Amino acid sequence: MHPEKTISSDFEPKVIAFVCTWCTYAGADLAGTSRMQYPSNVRVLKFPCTGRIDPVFILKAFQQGADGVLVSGCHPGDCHYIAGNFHARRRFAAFRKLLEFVGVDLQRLQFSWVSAAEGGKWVEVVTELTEKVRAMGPMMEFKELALEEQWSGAMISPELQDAYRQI
Amino acid sequence: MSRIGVFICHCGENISRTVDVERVAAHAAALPGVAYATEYKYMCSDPGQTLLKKAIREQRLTHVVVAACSPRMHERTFRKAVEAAGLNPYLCEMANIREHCSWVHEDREQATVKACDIVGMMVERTKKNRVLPTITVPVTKRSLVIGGGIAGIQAALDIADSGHEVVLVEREPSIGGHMAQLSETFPTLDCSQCIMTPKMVDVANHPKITLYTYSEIELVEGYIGNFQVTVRKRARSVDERTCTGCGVCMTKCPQKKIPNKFDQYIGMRTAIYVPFPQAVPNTPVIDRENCTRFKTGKCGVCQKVCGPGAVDFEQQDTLIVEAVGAIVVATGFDLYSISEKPKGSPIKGYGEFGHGKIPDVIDGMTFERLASASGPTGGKIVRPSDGREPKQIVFIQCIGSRAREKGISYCSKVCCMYTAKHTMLYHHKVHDGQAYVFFMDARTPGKSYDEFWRRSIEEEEAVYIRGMVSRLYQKGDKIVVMGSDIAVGVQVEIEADMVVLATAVQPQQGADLLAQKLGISYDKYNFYSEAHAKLRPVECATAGIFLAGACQGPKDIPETVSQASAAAAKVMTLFSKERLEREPIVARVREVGCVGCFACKKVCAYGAVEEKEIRDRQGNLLRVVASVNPGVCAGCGTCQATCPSKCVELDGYTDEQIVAMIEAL
Amino acid sequence: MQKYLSRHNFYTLLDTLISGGIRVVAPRMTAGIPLYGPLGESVEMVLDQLPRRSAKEAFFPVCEDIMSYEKEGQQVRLTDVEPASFPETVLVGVRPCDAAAIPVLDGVFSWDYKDEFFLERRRKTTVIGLACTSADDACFCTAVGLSPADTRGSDLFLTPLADGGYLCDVCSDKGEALVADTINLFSEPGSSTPLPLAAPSVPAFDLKKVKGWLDGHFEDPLWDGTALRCVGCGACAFVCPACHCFDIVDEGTEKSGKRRKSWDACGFWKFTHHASGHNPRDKQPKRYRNRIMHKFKYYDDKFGQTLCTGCGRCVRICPVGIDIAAIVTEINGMAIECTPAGGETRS
Amino acid sequence: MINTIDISHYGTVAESIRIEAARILGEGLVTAVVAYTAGRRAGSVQPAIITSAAEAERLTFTAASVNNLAVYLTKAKKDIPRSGRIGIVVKGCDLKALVGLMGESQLQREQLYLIGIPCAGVLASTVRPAEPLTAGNLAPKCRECDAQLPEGCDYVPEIDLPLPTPLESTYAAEIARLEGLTPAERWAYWKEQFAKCIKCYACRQVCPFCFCEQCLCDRNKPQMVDTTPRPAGNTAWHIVRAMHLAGRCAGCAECERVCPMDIPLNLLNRKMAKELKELFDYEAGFAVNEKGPLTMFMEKDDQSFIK
Repeated sequence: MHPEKTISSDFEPKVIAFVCTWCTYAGADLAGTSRMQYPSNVRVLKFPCTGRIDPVFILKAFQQGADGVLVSGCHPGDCHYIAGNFHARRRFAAFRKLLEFVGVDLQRLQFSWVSAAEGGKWVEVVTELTEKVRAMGPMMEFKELALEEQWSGAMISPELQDAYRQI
Repeated sequence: MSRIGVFICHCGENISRTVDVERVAAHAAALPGVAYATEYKYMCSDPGQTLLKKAIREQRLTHVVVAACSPRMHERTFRKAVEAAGLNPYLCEMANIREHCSWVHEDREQATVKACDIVGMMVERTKKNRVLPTITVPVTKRSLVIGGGIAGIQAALDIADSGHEVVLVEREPSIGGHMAQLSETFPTLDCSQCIMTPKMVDVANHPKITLYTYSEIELVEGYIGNFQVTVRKRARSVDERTCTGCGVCMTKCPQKKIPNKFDQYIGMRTAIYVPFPQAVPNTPVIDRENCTRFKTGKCGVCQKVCGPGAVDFEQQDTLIVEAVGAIVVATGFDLYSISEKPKGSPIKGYGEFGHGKIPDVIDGMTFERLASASGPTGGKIVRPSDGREPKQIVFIQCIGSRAREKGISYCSKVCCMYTAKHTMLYHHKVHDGQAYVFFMDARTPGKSYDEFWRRSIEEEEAVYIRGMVSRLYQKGDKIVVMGSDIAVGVQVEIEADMVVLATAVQPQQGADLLAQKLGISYDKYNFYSEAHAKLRPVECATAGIFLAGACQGPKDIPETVSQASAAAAKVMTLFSKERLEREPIVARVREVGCVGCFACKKVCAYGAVEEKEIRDRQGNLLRVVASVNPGVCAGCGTCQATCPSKCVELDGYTDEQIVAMIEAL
Repeated sequence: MQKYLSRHNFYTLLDTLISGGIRVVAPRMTAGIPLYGPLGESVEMVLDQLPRRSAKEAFFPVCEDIMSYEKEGQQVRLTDVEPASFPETVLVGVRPCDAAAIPVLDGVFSWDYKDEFFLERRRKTTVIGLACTSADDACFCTAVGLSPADTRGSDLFLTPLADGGYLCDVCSDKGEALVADTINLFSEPGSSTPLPLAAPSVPAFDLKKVKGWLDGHFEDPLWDGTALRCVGCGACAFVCPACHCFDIVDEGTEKSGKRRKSWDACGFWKFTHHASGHNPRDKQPKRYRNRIMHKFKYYDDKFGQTLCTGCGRCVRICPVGIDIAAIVTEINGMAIECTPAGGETRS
Repeated sequence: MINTIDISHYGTVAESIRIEAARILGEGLVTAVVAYTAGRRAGSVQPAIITSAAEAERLTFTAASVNNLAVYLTKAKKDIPRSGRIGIVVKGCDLKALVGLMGESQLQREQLYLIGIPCAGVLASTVRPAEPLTAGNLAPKCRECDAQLPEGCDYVPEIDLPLPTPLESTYAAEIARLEGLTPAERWAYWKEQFAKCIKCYACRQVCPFCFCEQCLCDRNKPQMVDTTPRPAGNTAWHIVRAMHLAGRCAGCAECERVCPMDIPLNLLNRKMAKELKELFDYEAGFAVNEKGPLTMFMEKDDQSFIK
């Protein structure tokens, strides 16, 4: 009916979620046991604690083609490991500023606290990020970068042109 | 080359309804390194597990991925099965295609694609899984019980009776908790204190129980089997060893008009006091906020009259460190104050019911004190305002409870029964009085409970009105209660002498703070969370910590006692072994690359990272590197994310495993 | 053969080539620094500065794919890179110190293994050299037997003239073919005089004697004395026109990826780190020694050439001021001092 | 107009270094002194590690004494023989790095004999070391220097430091300019800069805080960052490095100075320093901190970015 709508619905964003096992993973489990519905784009990676989440993983996720990344753990004070989420909070406060400075649109990187009791919030956060990223379109920056070569090593091959077309 | 087996569960139809499990199996079978992939109706069932074990042996599988429900549900199950088939349990992972997939997506195509991805991700991760040997740690066979109400008392007595030492910590000057405040108990109407006080005395006399009253938990360190708990023993100003409990100090204390918390502030006590005559220990405590000596420096009568010289104004708080192997949390409940909105609470108050403003609107616990033979009125039910016997009394149930719009959606569970009890106690004491009860519905599951409730109506002549009270106001010396009887569809107006509100049961104030010290989780109301709602209702997710009583959710006495005994049984099970096996998800340092910056040590909340000196054969110090104590490490992995050279690695969550998952997407 | 190429025609020549689908690579400003790179149009060319990286990357890229793999189930599919896909290239504005390094590299890349990636690019590239008119005190081409007007490695060689045009020497068949294709842009040499050539200040080395000294001084206090401060980066090797070590790594995921060849440097600790954990060049001075030995002894042993053209790039960029000209000058001095009339006997 | 910067006292400073180095080596107070000597090229200066009083006469200090010598005391530089106490010449910025290394258990104060330099600035680059120091070729870090006189050294030549000419911080201006761009424009800027990178790791090798014996990026199980000098791997490398230095970088700007491709690496470090100052009120200084801003936390830390 609306042509622009059909175009946007063609794009299924890839959303990667890094979550802690005690709160957000359990919250996502609760969303499941409560049979709540949310977009199927998200892929969840379980960590013991947000404290374990290395900023490199976020970078790696974008490099591997993620259009959006979610990092979620226990609310402050609720950390199963006392303070892992406090350390993570500082780490990511700094890291997101760095990513922003090199030109990553921070709309694609969401942080949240979702407790084991907040199945609804999990659904809300995942849905919101997925839809936001869907509207923004694919994250081209890292995908293009992956195909980019030093001029000296570049070739004009049909394979490469194919790859460019695909992204 | 790995030979991975992938087992996809239908979970009846829970998964297969939305996920094309055959397609997922075909997808898995085509993944590099997968030697075998199949699907089955119920993987967790006996035949399912047999199928798994058989495949491991026949297909010579090196790793296993079970695509089914959440690992929080069945990881243990499958790891045990894998172990039984001769593989290290940590070579088995679960792909969550139920909670995270089939239950949350309706579109079969999308859900199937996602399930394939999840399985692919877990296959790549599992390839990098290593054999992890089980770690064993010694068990300190002493336990800590926090809270000296009926839950804590029961747990402490059970554990102590099994021959293990117990440290019981109570915040108030006496153990006994709320049960000691009750007059009679449902459904038998036996006197609460008559059944409670002997248990309190047992605690005091038990050779295996160390009792700290007027004390709080300051700090909890360590882990299952090896906790170090610091207890702050607040200054009592009375030496417990020398005090004989004669009580002369209390009779001589000039400050006599201090509202007594134990009596819900309707009775008075002195500044040096025991909360109630049967207190255990029977050692008074000086309430320094109200004591003239502490306020002005003058007085000191109690010290003068104390024969044994037990009163000590200079006494300080002391910190005692206790080593224990298990902790039972039994901090109980508090009643929701409807007059004042607790600070910072999302719960809205019930100011419209006049509690706190109209003196004769009281809560259920205050009624208990009025009805109690040892209470401030000696068991006479009278109005707090003028001491007159109320002839018309209205009980209103579900105040705070089951009112989502007020912030609490749960049922407080005990109010229906205690209100029925209150009508009986009232009727027994005020023969010409009339009790009315406003109720939404009566919840009376429990042995002899419904019979008890019916008795209050049929024999004790309480009038039950199904409906909610809309308004309540003082008119002269009466309280006008306006409500609706929805059963007959009429407005009801009662001129009452007294109103008793069955207010919601809430966790103790500060329950969240204690949880943070213990490292246990709690829900949005601050009730402590059990590890599993059905199958592990006594354990916390944090190993070695168990729950008893209303700190976990509203409970009546029989339930509380049952759970306390269950918690005690769990502790005894833990203590039945010399060493304890623990999950080997711990950090390890690669000493070769460690540059000794100790960033890991700085971020470790458990003090698990130590400095280790590396020396050559002549004993010369070569370098100092980090080293993780696997007994103390809790496995959060914050150290690894912080280590600049990634020379500390968390087993089970290595960079290789995580990167493999990211790259699989 | 010598021709005259006016400044205007020089630029026209390049634009003609570009529009004809030839890749024209020349120094151009790239994010603030001069680097060789393909020109979009001739005006992008910058000839008054020595590019930060040498011209070797036109033949030996910073990084190139050599193979790709894809896994499907238990199957692995390999795809080779086809050197035929390399573009025809004209490399312009190459100073003698860069151009001379190219035939030197032919030695190693067409030795026991014929590196088709290097050789195919070499076949497809025409080099237009440019005489050098400015030197700083890091330059020492004359010390290693070259000159600012050396035509080695060039197919055409331009000498800047006072009128802004160039004297064009045709040095090879490839050069001749290029001139023939665009002959209307060239004319006969006129009267304009060449600009004065650069004059590097480092006195010439006796390369034979330097090699002779190196032959006998694998162990020498010189190495610790000069290279203990080396921080072990690869900057010197990477900017060098003659250094040609490379690393081959597979990059990708479990499912697909590429095998890539990229520049490596003997200054890196990892360069000779064995899988066993042993490292034969376990200390930085040993690694620096290898750099000198390779340039002035080993390469000579094998290919009869010196692996240094005196461009001075490593001297300028070394983070800790290690100066190869100073070190070889020192060796040269010691070599002359300690060499008896009959020459040192080798053991 | 080119403002010449007054560094007339550097001659006296150099002489003081020679005397002090000879004294401490002669008296056996230290086993080695890390300092600067002249190089072959006119005006060039290079790091030197001397172990005898006789060698002290070679030492110098000029506007080309740019190196942060602290790097020679780190564990990554295994080849520097280290026994007993070591003397080291430090400018204020270099001292901040040493202080950071002490906070990270890499050095102990009592192992060091610090010869502090009253510093009026150094050159931005050593490509032309003989150039007179001016506002134009002054190292950008010197424009915003708050540490001209190092504190807490064992020896500082007594000199009346000429008053510094107030100069605008070029880093702050450039950071502000970049912050004003759209994410896409910033990405384009850094993409062009990082594309130049050839992975020579000069930035890492001169950095006092890249003291890891095994760099994360040299590991291949897993390959966290692609090692090849392609735009993708380069970008990842510089992001990871900036993150690893966040809260640790003391601002010596050596990474930027030594980059043969002129990638403005210190912009990343300055940006992170600015953010950490705003977020956690942290700044590199002369006092040894037990914990850095990213190895500690406060319960009240900002979490406005977390949903």
